[in-house]
Amino acid sequence: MSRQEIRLSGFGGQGIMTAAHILGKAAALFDQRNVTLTKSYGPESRGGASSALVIMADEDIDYPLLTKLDLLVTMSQEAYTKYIGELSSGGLLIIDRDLVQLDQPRDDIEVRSIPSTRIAADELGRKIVANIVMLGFLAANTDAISKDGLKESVLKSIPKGTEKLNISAFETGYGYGSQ
Amino acid sequence: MSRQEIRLSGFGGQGIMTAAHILGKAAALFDQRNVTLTKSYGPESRGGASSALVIMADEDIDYPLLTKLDLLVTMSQEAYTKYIGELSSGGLLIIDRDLVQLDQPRDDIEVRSIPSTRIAADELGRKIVANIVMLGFLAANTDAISKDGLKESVLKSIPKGTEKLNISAFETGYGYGSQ
Amino acid sequence: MANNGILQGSFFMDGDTACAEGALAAGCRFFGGYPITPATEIAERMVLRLPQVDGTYIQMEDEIASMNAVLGASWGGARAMTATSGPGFSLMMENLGLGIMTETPCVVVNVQRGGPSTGMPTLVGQGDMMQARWGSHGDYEIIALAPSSPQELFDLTIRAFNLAEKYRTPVLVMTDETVGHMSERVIIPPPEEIEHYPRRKPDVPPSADYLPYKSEPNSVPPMACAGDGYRVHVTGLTHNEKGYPDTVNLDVQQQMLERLINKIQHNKDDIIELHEDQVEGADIVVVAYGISARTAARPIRLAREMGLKVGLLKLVTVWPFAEERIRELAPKIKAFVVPEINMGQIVLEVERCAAGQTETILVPHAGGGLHKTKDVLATIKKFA
Amino acid sequence: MANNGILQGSFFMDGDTACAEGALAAGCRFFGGYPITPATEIAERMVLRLPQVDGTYIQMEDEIASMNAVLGASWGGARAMTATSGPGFSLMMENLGLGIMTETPCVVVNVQRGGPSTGMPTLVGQGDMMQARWGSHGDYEIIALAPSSPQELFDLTIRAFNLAEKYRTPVLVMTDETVGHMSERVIIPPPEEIEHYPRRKPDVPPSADYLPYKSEPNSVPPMACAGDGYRVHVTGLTHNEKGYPDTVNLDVQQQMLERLINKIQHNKDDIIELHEDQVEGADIVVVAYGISARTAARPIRLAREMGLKVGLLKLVTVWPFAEERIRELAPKIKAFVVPEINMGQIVLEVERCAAGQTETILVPHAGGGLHKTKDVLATIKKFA
Amino acid sequence: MKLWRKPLDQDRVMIPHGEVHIIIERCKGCELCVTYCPCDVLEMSRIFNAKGYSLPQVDGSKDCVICGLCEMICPEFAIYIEEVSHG
Amino acid sequence: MKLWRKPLDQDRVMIPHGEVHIIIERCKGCELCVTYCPCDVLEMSRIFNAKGYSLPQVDGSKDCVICGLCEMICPEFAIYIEEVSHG
Amino acid sequence: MNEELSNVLISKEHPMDDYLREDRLPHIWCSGCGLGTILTSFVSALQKSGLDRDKVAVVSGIGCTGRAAGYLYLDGFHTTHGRAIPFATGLKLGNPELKVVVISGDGDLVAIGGNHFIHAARRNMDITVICVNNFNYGMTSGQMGPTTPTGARTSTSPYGNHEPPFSVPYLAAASGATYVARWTSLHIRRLEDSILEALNKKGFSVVEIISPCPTYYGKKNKMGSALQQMKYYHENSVIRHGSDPAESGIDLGGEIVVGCFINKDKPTFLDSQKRSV
Amino acid sequence: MNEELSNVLISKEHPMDDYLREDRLPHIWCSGCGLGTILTSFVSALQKSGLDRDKVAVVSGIGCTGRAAGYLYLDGFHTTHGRAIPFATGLKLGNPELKVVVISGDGDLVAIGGNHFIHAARRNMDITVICVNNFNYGMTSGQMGPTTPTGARTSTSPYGNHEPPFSVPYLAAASGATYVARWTSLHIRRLEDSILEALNKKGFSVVEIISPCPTYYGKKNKMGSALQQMKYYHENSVIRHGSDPAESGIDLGGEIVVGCFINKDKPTFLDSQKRSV
Ligand SMILES: Cc1ncc(C[n+]2csc(CCOP(=O)(O)OP(=O)(O)O)c2C)c(N)n1
Ligand SMILES: Cc1ncc(C[n+]2csc(CCOP(=O)(O)OP(=O)(O)O)c2C)c(N)n1
Ligand code: SF4
Ligand code: SF4
Ligand code: SF4
Ligand code: SF4
Ligand code: SF4
Ligand code: SF4
Ligand SMILES: [Mg+2]
Ligand SMILES: [Mg+2]
Repeated sequence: MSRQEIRLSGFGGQGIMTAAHILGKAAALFDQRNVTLTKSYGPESRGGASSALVIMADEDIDYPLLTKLDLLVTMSQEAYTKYIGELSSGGLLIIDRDLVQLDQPRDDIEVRSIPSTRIAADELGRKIVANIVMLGFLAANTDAISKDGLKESVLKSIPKGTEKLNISAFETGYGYGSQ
Repeated sequence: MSRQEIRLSGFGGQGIMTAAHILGKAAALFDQRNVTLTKSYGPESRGGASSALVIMADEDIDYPLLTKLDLLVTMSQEAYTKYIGELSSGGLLIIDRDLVQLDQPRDDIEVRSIPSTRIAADELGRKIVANIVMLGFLAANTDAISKDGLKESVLKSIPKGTEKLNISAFETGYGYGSQ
Repeated sequence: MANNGILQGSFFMDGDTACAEGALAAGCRFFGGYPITPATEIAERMVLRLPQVDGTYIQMEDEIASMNAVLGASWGGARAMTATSGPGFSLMMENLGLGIMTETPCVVVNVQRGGPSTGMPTLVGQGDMMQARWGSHGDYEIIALAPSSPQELFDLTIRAFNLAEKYRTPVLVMTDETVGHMSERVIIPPPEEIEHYPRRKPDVPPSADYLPYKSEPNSVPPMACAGDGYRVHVTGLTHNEKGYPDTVNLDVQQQMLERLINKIQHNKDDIIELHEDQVEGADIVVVAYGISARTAARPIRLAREMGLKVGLLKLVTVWPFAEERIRELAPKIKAFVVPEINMGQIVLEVERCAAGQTETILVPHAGGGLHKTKDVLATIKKFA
Repeated sequence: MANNGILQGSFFMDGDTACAEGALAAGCRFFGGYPITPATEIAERMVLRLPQVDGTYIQMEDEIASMNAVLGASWGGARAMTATSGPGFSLMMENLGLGIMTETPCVVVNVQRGGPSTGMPTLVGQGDMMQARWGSHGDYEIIALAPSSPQELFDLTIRAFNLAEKYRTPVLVMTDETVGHMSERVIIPPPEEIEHYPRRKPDVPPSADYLPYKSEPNSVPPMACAGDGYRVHVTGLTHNEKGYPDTVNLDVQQQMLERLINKIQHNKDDIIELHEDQVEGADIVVVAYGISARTAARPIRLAREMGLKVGLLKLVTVWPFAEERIRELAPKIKAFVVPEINMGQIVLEVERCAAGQTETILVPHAGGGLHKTKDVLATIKKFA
Repeated sequence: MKLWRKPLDQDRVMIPHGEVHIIIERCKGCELCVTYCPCDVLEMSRIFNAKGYSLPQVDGSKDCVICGLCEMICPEFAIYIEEVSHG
Repeated sequence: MKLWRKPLDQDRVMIPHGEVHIIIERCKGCELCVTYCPCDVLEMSRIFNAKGYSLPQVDGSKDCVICGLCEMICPEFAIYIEEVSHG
Repeated sequence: MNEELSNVLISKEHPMDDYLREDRLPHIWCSGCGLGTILTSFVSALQKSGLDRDKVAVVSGIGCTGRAAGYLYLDGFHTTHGRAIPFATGLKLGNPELKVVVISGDGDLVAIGGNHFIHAARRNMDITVICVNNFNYGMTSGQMGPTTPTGARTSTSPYGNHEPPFSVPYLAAASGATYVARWTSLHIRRLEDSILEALNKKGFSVVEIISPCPTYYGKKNKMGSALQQMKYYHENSVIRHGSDPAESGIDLGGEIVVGCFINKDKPTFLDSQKRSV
Repeated sequence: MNEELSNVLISKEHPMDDYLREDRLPHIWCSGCGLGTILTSFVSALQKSGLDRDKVAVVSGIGCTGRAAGYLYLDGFHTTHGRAIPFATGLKLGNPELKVVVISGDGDLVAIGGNHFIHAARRNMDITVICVNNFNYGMTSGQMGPTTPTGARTSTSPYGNHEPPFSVPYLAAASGATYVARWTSLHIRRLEDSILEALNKKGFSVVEIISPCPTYYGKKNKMGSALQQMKYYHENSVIRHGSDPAESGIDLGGEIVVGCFINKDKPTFLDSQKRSV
């Protein structure tokens, strides 16, 4: 499988960076692919938009930044507005449906949506795992990453004692995506 | 008159630098010659040897350091030892005879001596004008500098209120040299 | 983690973290620093990890203090490092000079950001490359390495420590925000596979025979540290072989300075590491370093696909400069193309060494981002 | 002394004193410094003299503070200066960059001594010439002048102030211990003969129309100072035309940086001052600056007496470098001979611009003294 | 999530002694004004601005006494009071 | 000016309780030892060293009580006392 | 989406905008950060001071607090990290007509900038310094610094800070400052008064303001929301005007002594310089 | 030339030579400078301390005092101007077995090096600092500095210094030092005792020594000979152990309070670091 570029985006506090790291780690260490993760730093890393780009490839990754965005995951309106234009034709857009209004409709892309924050808050009781829910949903919607690798990566990346919560978040997201 | 090089030397506190400055100023401003004065700085400017080189010429002075020493004035044994080797053949050596023992006799140079410190202390009552006595003596012993210019320069370079003392020091030295 | 506290295996980590882990693997046991974007993560990793290997972290009051603490720690016997970015690097310049003059092994990492001045703190730049060579007053030679990925940042940090010991001198790791903040797979080999150049201690017992600044041509004298019993004297003044100040003797100055310079200049073969890719037979040689060597790979690939003969000469060691190799290549090619995230720094050296034998073309970038593939490609095409 | 407190007439004074008097004659009314050999005499003169012309002297706690105080004073409306030597110059590097970035006119004098590090504090060196160009992090251009005598130090200090105002930038006077400590005749012309380039104030009233960092190509925007009513905002961050930080916009960075560079690069004709002596038709051109240009005069004279065709190209302005002139001369001559009191700095630029069209030969000196006539002469003879 | 829509009608706020003005784009929903209003005049709404911060509003049953505290405490220069003559 | 010449004979200093030793090259003639010797044992001589500093000597009429002060106060490590058994 | 804010007027401008570069708002500070409130207090004090706004210049270093100079519609200088005070010194001496105010962070002023702080205090330089102490380096993501209380966690004191902190008022006092006060960002009225006093003081005046950094320091030390952190500081402070600055150290969880500690008259740098020549 | 010294033995070696790099003597200090005597006191204290000489390192900055490290036959580091303390900090942390002593001048330690001084004191870094205060910058020919008394003349205060000086003990105390004393160079016995105490103290200990610089400061201020200047300081000093460091300022011509002002125990940097992890 050749180069794939995935952007995860949202706002500060949603765990976008963590999710990106888990994703990158899954691909690099479990799927054994070449992976480059870069983060967008604002003038300062406080509040506002948060975004990371995960590039996965079987060959070496020379150019480490965006060349052609295949998949955009976004969990905020601001990020959606900022990045939707980057998504290439035929690309996939994944959104948190409660947080993003598709006010720039495109018919050359596919869209999947999930109320990940609501699920995290209402079903799982912890809003902060919305990012993991989203990762599960992502796994269900792309071949770019193996479900097992991603799950493994989630487990290896979270604080001790939160395994159950996170795995159930992941599976909930995955289940939602496989419906 | 072509390039002349004069070194004044002694130890810290004898006013060697002041004397050199007066000499340089006399040649530059009163005799209207080109003059370059450089000082030797030790690792630190406290105690020890003190020395300055005055170069006077009618043409431009390109190389500002020693090329051929014409005249060495020295008021300490240490400085004598250090610089006597520099004096060119046919050069003139002027010493304070109480402070310098000529333990490296040379027959290719001329020597004039004066007990300038003793004169300053005993005849003039102020040891610190030994340097001015020496300047007077210097004026009497060389054509490199005009007596009037040097005297003028002394007057322009000393603290107010000490004119009489300094002029008499100068004249005493000059007189001693003209005997 | 191996039981000595050093990581081992495959990791997904950012460049800054890899740098810290490289330092630890190289035996670094002292870090003195002051936070600055985008180098802070190195310090943050070190403060967590050093206690696990019996090392010491101290956050100093500024970068001047950091640089001095590193020199002190090195004389205390520790492998020591600091990490900073442009503004802090500028502040270190005086005492980097002290490190060079006193021949103190240590590593200084500069995670370059956009400049000048406070500039673009969170974005990439390569604007401190000439400063690395010339930023401190007076004459000296320096070793500077430029990694292109977290793995290389890990590897070159280790190499930096070894070069520092071998040549008794501060070594610079000139990385940048992109490499520092980018995460990739980093493989940490088992300890026995990690090169370790130990500090060379005197081979004579404490006595007058030990000359800490002994002046054999190109030589690097062994180093007795404080507490070793040699009662060394170390000064930033011009000094003789004993290390005693002698600030009015021109011969002492010349001997000292020549050795300081020659120990690096005359060992360039050992110090300079170049990665060459299809350089032989190329019409165009792209000369690049750090992240720019990596972004250049793409336009080079595209150019080759168009049938152009393009080679890549990657300067892993930027200083001392690969003068001989450039001179050798110049008459054989049509142009050197030099993409840098600055307005032209290393390109000046390339141009000098090309000596009019070929064109030398800069592809500048004012900073804050990487070169666009098309910009480098266009230049290659123009001169091929 | 003229009744405005400025000296007039012929004086016998050392270079440091001449520098201070030049500053005063140029309208300098603020000096912030920290003592260091061999620049201290400038401060000592300023503290005596400034009160006589209603100016302010302050001895700061270090050179970092000195540099910043100078920048602040300039924004307060004063012509401001500091003077230092190698170690202090290194400490100023970060905030010299702030001055460049914020386009703050001021003058920094470096009375060079033997380096690196504390080196030879009381003896001459020319080892900070590349640092003058590259010592601060990030990209920039700088103006640096190099005097060869107390008279020139006086004259060039005045010129430095005028260039600083004209190009809104710090200007360096790169002198050395020999010139600083040597006494010669210095002629101070009457005030009306002294060039005075006044600070260019905005020609619009306080309003949004005034853009303190307006980006017209190669332009130098006028400067409103604090208290002028324009309520300027000044930052070392990458900034737009208003002076507001914009640290993520690459276009802003590029525009800003290009203007900073071009305002100097594109005005080289105005800035660069060269003194040429028998350069046309020469076989050998000696390229030198500062005290070395002066010591070179003697071997050149001797060589000419031997019938050799030797010219002297004296770089009064060292930075920006006289690239075009070197390129022009290279194909016409047998060699450039470059005596420097360092191990090879400006010679690298000469070599680069010679582009292989002729030989470029360094006559190095480790510092602490001047070149011996015979060393320079031997090199000239060898290549003539 | 609710996004704010349009300004209130002028006449709807003639009742209190002080009129509360909000600059929507600036507010970061920190709740300082709400917390420290001595008369509990303010409350957090369920309305968000474009950056996703929820905004304060006035509890119609309370009267603003123009103590100025909300204005002084707001870190964003996002709220201020204007006195109105009794309608 | 007098330059120092040769060491004293050993036997000439057997009288005092403490023997005064001088390192001639180091002394800078500061007179601290002379000034602070509590027993006025020391005095400045008219003898100068090579650098032109005049040197201290012992007033033969006084006895050094080995208080150690001169040794402690000398800035040049140029003077010290050795105890001698009564001769 | 159909709801609207109740009983408020929607506006675009704020009465203080005249003092602000409103084209740069909203500012970059985090929601709930104490800095915004402090800026309000400053503007308010400035309004009351009667100072000619064209003759007031603000100088900042680098840091979150350091952005203050960039939001005020005054002559503003955003210098380098730690160097606000020497820049301000030059500015004041370059144009003594100016009222020069330094607004900067604890790290800027007493970590890297500590030397300038004590020397300007010693000289009794004619400037006002507002030091916002949030117990960490906010701008670089919350590292420990010289004001971090012993035991506190930050990104570079993951095991709890083992260094003792400075007391800013004590340091200022020992160095010679003529006016030294401390408040928290929630003491809005008293803070405003204190800033006003400082602005009107001749010589080196210092107001330290304890301020929450909810994003880093608050989070790492589990202080709850921004609001809770701000409240905590306020509630744990005790006003002790005139108390000995030596007694003003801040322990983790301990009381925070606030008030005006020093307010004395002595010749300023400019006064004594004038007198000396 | 025919005379010889009376009743003295001519020697080539001194009992303290073992502690000195005697191949570098005579030192560069001026005749009558207080520095030599201070070095003697230091050697004497060191001899009594029982410290293993191979484990004692001396660090100096640049200045006349800064040459001290170069005359002691110990591991010696002559660093850059102002940076002795951070270098010493690294040295101590690089090898905690060492006893690290900083000997440097007032300018070095509290002008350019002031920040390092207060931060090391704050951290209670395990080093001893001997600060020789000669009220000016001797090495660069006698400029004013932050310890120069108001009114004193120096080469950069030709009209009389118009700045107030720091009190080194007060600054040390306010920053957190555990041992703070001041003596003059003529208090040879007490000074030796005090240095000994400082050497044996855990944590940051400071001994300030008022010392004549006859060549510059003494001359400019018409204090007579070196001897007279030294005597003057000694005679104008009053011993007040335990007195408030805030009361230790030095006025031109006024009394010089000496004694041990602070001697307390608190965890050192290394202790508390060890404890924290
Ligand atoms: C020379 C230099 N070193 C380090 C930095 C990085 N830096 C920027 S702000 C800052 C600290 C900010 O802390 P503080 O002054 O307390 O301000 P705050 O952000 O907490 O308001 C640091 C270390 C820099 N910009 N320049
Ligand atoms: C960075 C730097 N600035 C300035 C100097 C010049 N300098 C050398 S020693 C000194 C001051 C010495 O004063 P102090 O520390 O009091 O020592 P003293 O000579 O009085 O013993 C100065 C300013 C320097 N060497 N380095
Ligand atoms: S002005 Fe006072 S009473 Fe009115 S809303 Fe604001 S805080 Fe409440
Ligand atoms: S205080 Fe200001 S920012 Fe905070 S909620 Fe109220 S209006 Fe919004
Ligand atoms: S030891 Fe005491 S008594 Fe003896 S000479 Fe020395 S000072 Fe005098
Ligand atoms: S104290 Fe020492 S240096 Fe001074 S006179 Fe006595 S022996 Fe000589
Ligand atoms: S990081 Fe902390 S100090 Fe900075 S703006 Fe955010 S809350 Fe405020
Ligand atoms: S200049 Fe002053 S401090 Fe330096 S050695 Fe001489 S007397 Fe001592
Ligand atoms: Mg802070
Ligand atoms: Mg001193």
